[in-house]
Amino acid sequence: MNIYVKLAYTLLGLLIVINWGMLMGATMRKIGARMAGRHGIPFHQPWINLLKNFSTRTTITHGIMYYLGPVFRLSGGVGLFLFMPMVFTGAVDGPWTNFSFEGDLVLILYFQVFGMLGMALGAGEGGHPYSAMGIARGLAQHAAVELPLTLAIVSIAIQYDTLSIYKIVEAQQGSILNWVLFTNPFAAAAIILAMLGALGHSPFNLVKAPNEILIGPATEYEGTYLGFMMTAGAVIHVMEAVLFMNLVFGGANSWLELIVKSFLIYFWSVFVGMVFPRFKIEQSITWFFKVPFVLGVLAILMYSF
Amino acid sequence: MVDPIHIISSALGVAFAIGIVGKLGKNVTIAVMLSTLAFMAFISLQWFMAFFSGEQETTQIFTAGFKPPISINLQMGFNEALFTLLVNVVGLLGGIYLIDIFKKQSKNVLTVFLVLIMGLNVIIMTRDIFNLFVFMEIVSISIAGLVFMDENLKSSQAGLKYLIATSVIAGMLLIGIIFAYYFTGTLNIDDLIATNLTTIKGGGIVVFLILISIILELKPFPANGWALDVYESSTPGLGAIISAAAATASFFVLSKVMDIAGQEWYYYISLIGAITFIGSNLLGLKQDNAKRLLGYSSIGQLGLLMIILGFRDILGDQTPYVIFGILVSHYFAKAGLFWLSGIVKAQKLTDWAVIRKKPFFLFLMGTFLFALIGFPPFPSFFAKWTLVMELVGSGNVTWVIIVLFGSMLEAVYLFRWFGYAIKGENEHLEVFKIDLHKMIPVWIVALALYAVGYFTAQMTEVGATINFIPLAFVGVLLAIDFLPVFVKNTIAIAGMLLHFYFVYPDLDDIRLLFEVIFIIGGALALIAGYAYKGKRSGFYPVAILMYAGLTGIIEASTTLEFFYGWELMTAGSYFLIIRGKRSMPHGLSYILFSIGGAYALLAGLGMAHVGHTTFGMDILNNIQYLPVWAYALIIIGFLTKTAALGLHIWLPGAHGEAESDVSPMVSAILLKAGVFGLVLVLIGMGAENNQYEMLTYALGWLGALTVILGSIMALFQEDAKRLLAYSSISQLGYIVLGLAVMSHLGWLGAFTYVINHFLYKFILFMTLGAVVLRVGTHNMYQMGGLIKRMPIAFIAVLISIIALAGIPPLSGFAGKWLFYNALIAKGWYFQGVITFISSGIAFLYLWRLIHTVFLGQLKDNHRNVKDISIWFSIPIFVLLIGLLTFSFKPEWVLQPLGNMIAEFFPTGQLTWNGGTAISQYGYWSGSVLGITIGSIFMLILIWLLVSTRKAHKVKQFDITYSGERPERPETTHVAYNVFEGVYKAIWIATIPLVETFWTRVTNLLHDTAGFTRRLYSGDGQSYMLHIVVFIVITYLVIIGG
Amino acid sequence: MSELDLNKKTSEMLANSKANVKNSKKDFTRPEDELREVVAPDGSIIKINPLYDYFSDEKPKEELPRGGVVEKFLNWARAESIWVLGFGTGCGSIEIPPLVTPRFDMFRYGVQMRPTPRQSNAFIISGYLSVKTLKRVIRTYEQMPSPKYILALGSCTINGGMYYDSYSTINRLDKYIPVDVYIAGCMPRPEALLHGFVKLKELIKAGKAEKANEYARNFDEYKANQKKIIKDWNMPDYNW
Amino acid sequence: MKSFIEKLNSKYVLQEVVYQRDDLVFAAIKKENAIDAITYLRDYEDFTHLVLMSCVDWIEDGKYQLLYLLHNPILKNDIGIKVYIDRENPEMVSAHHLWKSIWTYQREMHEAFGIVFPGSPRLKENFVVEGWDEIPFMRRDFDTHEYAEKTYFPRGNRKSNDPAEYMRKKLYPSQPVTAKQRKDDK
Repeated sequence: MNIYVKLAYTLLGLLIVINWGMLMGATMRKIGARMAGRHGIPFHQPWINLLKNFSTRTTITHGIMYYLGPVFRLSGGVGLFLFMPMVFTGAVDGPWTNFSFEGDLVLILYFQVFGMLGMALGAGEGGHPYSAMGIARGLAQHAAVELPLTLAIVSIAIQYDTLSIYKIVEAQQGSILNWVLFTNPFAAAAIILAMLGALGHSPFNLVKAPNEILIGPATEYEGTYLGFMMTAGAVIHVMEAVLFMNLVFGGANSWLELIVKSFLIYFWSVFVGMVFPRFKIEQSITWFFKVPFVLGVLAILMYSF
Repeated sequence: MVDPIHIISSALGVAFAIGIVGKLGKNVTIAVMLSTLAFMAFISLQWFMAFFSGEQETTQIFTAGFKPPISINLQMGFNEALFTLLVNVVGLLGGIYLIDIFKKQSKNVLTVFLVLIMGLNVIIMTRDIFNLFVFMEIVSISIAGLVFMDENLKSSQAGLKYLIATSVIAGMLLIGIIFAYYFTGTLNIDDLIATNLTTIKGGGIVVFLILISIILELKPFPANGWALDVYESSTPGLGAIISAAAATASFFVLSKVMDIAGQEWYYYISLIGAITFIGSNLLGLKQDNAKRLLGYSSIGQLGLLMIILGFRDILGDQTPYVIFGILVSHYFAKAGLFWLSGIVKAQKLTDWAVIRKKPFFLFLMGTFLFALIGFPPFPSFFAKWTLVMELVGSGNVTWVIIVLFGSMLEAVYLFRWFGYAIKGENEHLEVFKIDLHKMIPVWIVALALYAVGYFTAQMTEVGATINFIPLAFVGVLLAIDFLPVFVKNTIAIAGMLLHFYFVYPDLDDIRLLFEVIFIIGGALALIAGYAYKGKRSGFYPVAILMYAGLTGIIEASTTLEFFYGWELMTAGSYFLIIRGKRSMPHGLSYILFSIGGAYALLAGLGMAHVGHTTFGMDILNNIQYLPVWAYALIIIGFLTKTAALGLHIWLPGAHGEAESDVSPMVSAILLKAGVFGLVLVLIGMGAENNQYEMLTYALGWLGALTVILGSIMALFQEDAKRLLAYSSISQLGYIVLGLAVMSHLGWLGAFTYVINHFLYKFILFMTLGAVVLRVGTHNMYQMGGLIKRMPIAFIAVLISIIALAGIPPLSGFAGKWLFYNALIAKGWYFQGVITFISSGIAFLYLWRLIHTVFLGQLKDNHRNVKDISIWFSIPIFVLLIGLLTFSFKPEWVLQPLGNMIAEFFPTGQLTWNGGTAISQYGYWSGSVLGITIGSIFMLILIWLLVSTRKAHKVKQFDITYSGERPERPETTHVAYNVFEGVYKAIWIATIPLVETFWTRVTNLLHDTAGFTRRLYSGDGQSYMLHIVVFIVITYLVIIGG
Repeated sequence: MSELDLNKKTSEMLANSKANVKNSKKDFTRPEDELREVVAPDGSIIKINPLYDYFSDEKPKEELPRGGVVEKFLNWARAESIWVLGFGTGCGSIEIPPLVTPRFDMFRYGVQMRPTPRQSNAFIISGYLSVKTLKRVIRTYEQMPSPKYILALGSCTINGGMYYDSYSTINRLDKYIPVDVYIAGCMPRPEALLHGFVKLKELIKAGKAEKANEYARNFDEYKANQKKIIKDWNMPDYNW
Repeated sequence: MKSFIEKLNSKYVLQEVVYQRDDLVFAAIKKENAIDAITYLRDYEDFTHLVLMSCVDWIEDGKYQLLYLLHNPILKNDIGIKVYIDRENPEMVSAHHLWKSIWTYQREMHEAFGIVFPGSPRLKENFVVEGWDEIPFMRRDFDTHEYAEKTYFPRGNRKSNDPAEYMRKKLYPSQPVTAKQRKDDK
């Protein structure tokens, strides 16, 4: 495919992902509000918030890393999008596969950290103690989440003998029974539980922990910086959901399917979050060491013999 | 040629004449005596040279003109010439040393001294057993007399005990001689040998009596309390004579008389030797008195020599070489150390810190200690090598273990002593005085050690000049130590680059890679040395010593050369590490683990040598004797250097407490020596050999566990350099795991890690070291906000931690990607998961490093600190450029590496399509990654810069603080115990099991030593009882049993 | 800034704080705010002025609206996205929590709570305001990014209310910080507060809620008033 | 209780003994004996709990009255020890060694009345007001209205109304006031 055409598709895809991410966020809040018996925010509230944040008149800076924080974060999000095959069209070089090397899993897993790193460094330069606390919690939880997640991913990699997301999705085509959810239930269960931590809703929302440590890493960020971070947040939420969709739920053949599946995946974590209060960091870490870990080990044992 | 009888005659004559000459005044008397000793030494030397050149044959001297058995005959052969030379030289030097004491004492002391030396000569030369007895008595009495010379209660008691013990022993010997004469009718040793006493009925008891009394003269453990008190309480000059001359002569007597007994006795002599060697070295652990410690060491060395003597049939032609190497090292070193203890006048080991006030004496002490323990280039190194090779070759692995275990114990207390000397508190101690006459002997023996070492080396493959050029360079640097840093640094760097220029054309790819890391990396690390002011005394010789060892192991063509380089490197790095401010305990644990590892390596190489006639490095490819065990031993040897789990406890302290520019040397560079060794061994094991699958499997798990525990420990460190040190442990675990995979991808990953770890750990240690130099603390929580003051350091650290964490697009990712592909292909899934988790944890501690040091709140006292020194920045930025190039064009390095590895692992190669690496599981391209991420990053950055161009620059306390204001940076900076929550979750993984294990081991040894020490109650009766019990037990074992 | 300037600035600061002290009877400098010395790693001595060194002391500038359709559009966005700082200053703050309940539900107006002033654009002064709290309010208000709005809740903020003769609470809030919307009553019900939000939105949309600029314009006057009653002034003139 | 008070009276001279309830007695003790008595009550008579400490400004007598209210958790009764100290030169022996909680009370007394408790920790730190440079604000000779007028930009023309009267007039202006209502209002 021509590189320019591909670029155009990629930009279009990015636009869809950003907007879908914001809409998804708004919808989740709306659902939360309805569960509490409220009207809740209007669906277009995220765009207004973004606009307002970009239109603040005064702004501050703490230094060069404070600048780079949102930049790292957003390029982490966009990079994640670029390295992920979005919609499965049956061709390796299809229109929605971006620049993904067929979606190399190792690349994706390590690149997730890129955005986090930016956030961590930017918040650090801000000099606010709560930012640093939030980051410390966030990184620790990320490491804990990776335990069941990696176990499950390795199990899937053994199952299909590949580390390419594209090939994993390809292998799940045909019937709903070909999904990893049914062919490798232990891995799927481990991923579904690990997802809760990765998406960072209650009870695993100790990174931001609103009102406990102000708002965690973003405490010192305002205006345009915050706007960048919100955009990045929207992208990253969708991309996390898409990653799990590709791994476990058979990928997507069209944007509609992607939207529905990512919505349901995201909703799962919001649904759990509605019921459970926030964990402490040690509770969160040990939680991943229990059931999800055992499931992950079972998943590997199932496929390694 | 002067007749050897004149040794005796001149001594006797002068001894009698002293009565008359004494009237001419003390100085003249002393001069006469010393010239007599010199004359005696000259005679021995003359004979020795003659024998050495091979022109002379053994001669017999018949006293009184009759042939034996009627007369006493003396023999002068090669051995006799050598031993009399040793005795006379130490007599002469000891005489010079004792001049001031002689001046104070009456002239009779001179007579006694002369008689002592003369007696030693006779017992070496005589072939008559009764004559032997007589002169042994003379020696004992004169020693006791000289001990009494020191007029204090302790030495008088010691002398008395000595006298009683030796009389008991002499009595036994006399009875034995009487029986021998009764049975055989001759007193001539040669005749006795010919008679074959053991076959005669009752002959066994005769042999037993004679041998046991001579063995008792060698002070076997535990019947040696009488001798130890002498060592402890007599003057050091006399201690040197007893330890070097008397013991040497007694040993020769044993070797001479042993032939009477026949072969069945050899085993028992070795056994007694082994018990003595282990026992006295064990007791040495508990000593805090320098002279008594030297006494234990002397006895231990005699035990080792007895072991060797017992094996002289097996060693065959090598026996003289081995005995010579060990004996001569012991002889020179022990004499030198006793003399040093007389100069330094420190009784307690801790007081030896005073020696540091005169650095040259420290050098002497180091020389003697390293010679005792058996480091190259000293003779004992070559002797131990040959001994182990021969013992393993004959299947006596147990004995190898005994020898190495005893040597290990000896190394423990000697290095602890050395540690006190180098790093102990010495403010309260007064500087010692130096007398010229005391200096000369010490000087001479130290020089002689080097000379004999070179001479010994000439008899082996190491003798080639190439192995001595780096050492000569070390010597040159030692000689110009008084010059300022700038000059020495330039010379050192130039020397290393020159060496590289000459060496590199001959190296194959793997060796070239490591040579670049060692030598070019080392030269880069030395650039930082320009930042230091003053002389930096002693740094350059030891640094170059380490590099000499490193290049030695690269260029080694034989296992001996390899081991030679390995030991040089160990010694050099030990000195480098111990230069740090608080590094004494860590230096000790480093050198002990290194020696332990080296002994494992030695044993393994010995096993590898079995069945081969040469020592070429290719014997590693085909080990015939217990190959799995041999490989395991060699691998353990290398793993001590890569600090694998269980053998890692030396590393954090050693790297963390080392000087700022030493840390990168010992971390980024030195650790690769172990990796290089592993590479060689694993190549030798071969890719397709199923025999070793269990070994590589275990190695793989060891690597994986090292990875995870290293990173968990790094998580909870407060000290920046210790954090990096634990991180190094973890990274080396990756390399070990990658190598253990034994596939193309695994090795490629491991080599990528080798390069990466060199690059980023070098940068990190260098930068943090430079920061530490500026801010004056290692503790991360005492730093903070330094990005404002040190942007250059920050950039360096930022880039290297991104690489270390394996975040794309930097080069760490290449290593991780190869790694997981390799592990999944191999089917090592859980190891893969473990390493993946560990990289998540790595990100945690790296964030902490960069956050607590560079971000957050700037501390008040760091407001005016400058950025890191330019000299530190140069190597950092050179390597940063390297890191970025490697990141964006990995194919430039990985493709040649792949070709190189394909030689050993032809299957499962990584294929390349331009810049894209393709494995069976996926593909990836460094440059595309770089361009993609870079361009997005720049786009967003420009956008943000434009939209916030009017941003107001605020200061550090302009933060939202719930309506309040922060009071101090210290209370606002999140830095101490950051991962408390994580600790609560995973504290179980931080229990220091390994450290507890090693502590238990050392405690067990110490407790055993402490318990055994109760034997030595200090009173003469119990010492006599020991002797009797020893005799009875030996009798029961040998004859009765 | 050169060292000379720095020294000059420091001495000015000191003179100012001395002048404050001269007017009052007591010296209110806390021990932790006094000049102190620390030893740098190289042994030199660094003088620290805790009142000056850690803070940026620039004054705020007016950021005038650009006007036109774009500004109107942005004003609409600002009005529809009011992020309120979660800082209850007095008794009136008990009226804020009901707003998030189903009965009142402020979210439907685009109003939500934010825990940090950096991300809020509205600040409710709820009820009486003691001098002690005023200091915190000023700090927080100044840290909010412009444009920012203040809703004064309850009579006390208008004229002191029932605390008009208290020695420790202020009477008229708008003497110290500019107020956009007053919500009278003691206490006003949550409905009144919601009405206040609606009123604020109208003002913003009409482009009349530019009190942040007014604060910058009359900065000296406001500061004089603030400093008159906050006698232990231990922060920079403007908190960034 | 009575017998106990008599016992206490024999030890320390009690004045103005008031039996407020069965389980509550007030008594005044001289300043010199007060802390002694309180220590005795705490250590020997089980009055281990300090309920509160307060101060009353008897400006007419020129005295401050300090009240230490102690509670006996075993017998469930209370005793209030009153101590009169000079108003011009207010100083009282500190009791900070008896209860930590009394630190705060004494800080409050110091800030609000200017009473000095020598040796009491953190006594001079701010308690409720910051930067106060008038006479202590709880003294009865401090006119808080005048101070507020002087300091806080009062809004002029302030009128105060009786809320009940005002609302009645506003809501039912035509309805005359009945006699019963007037009586109720009184």
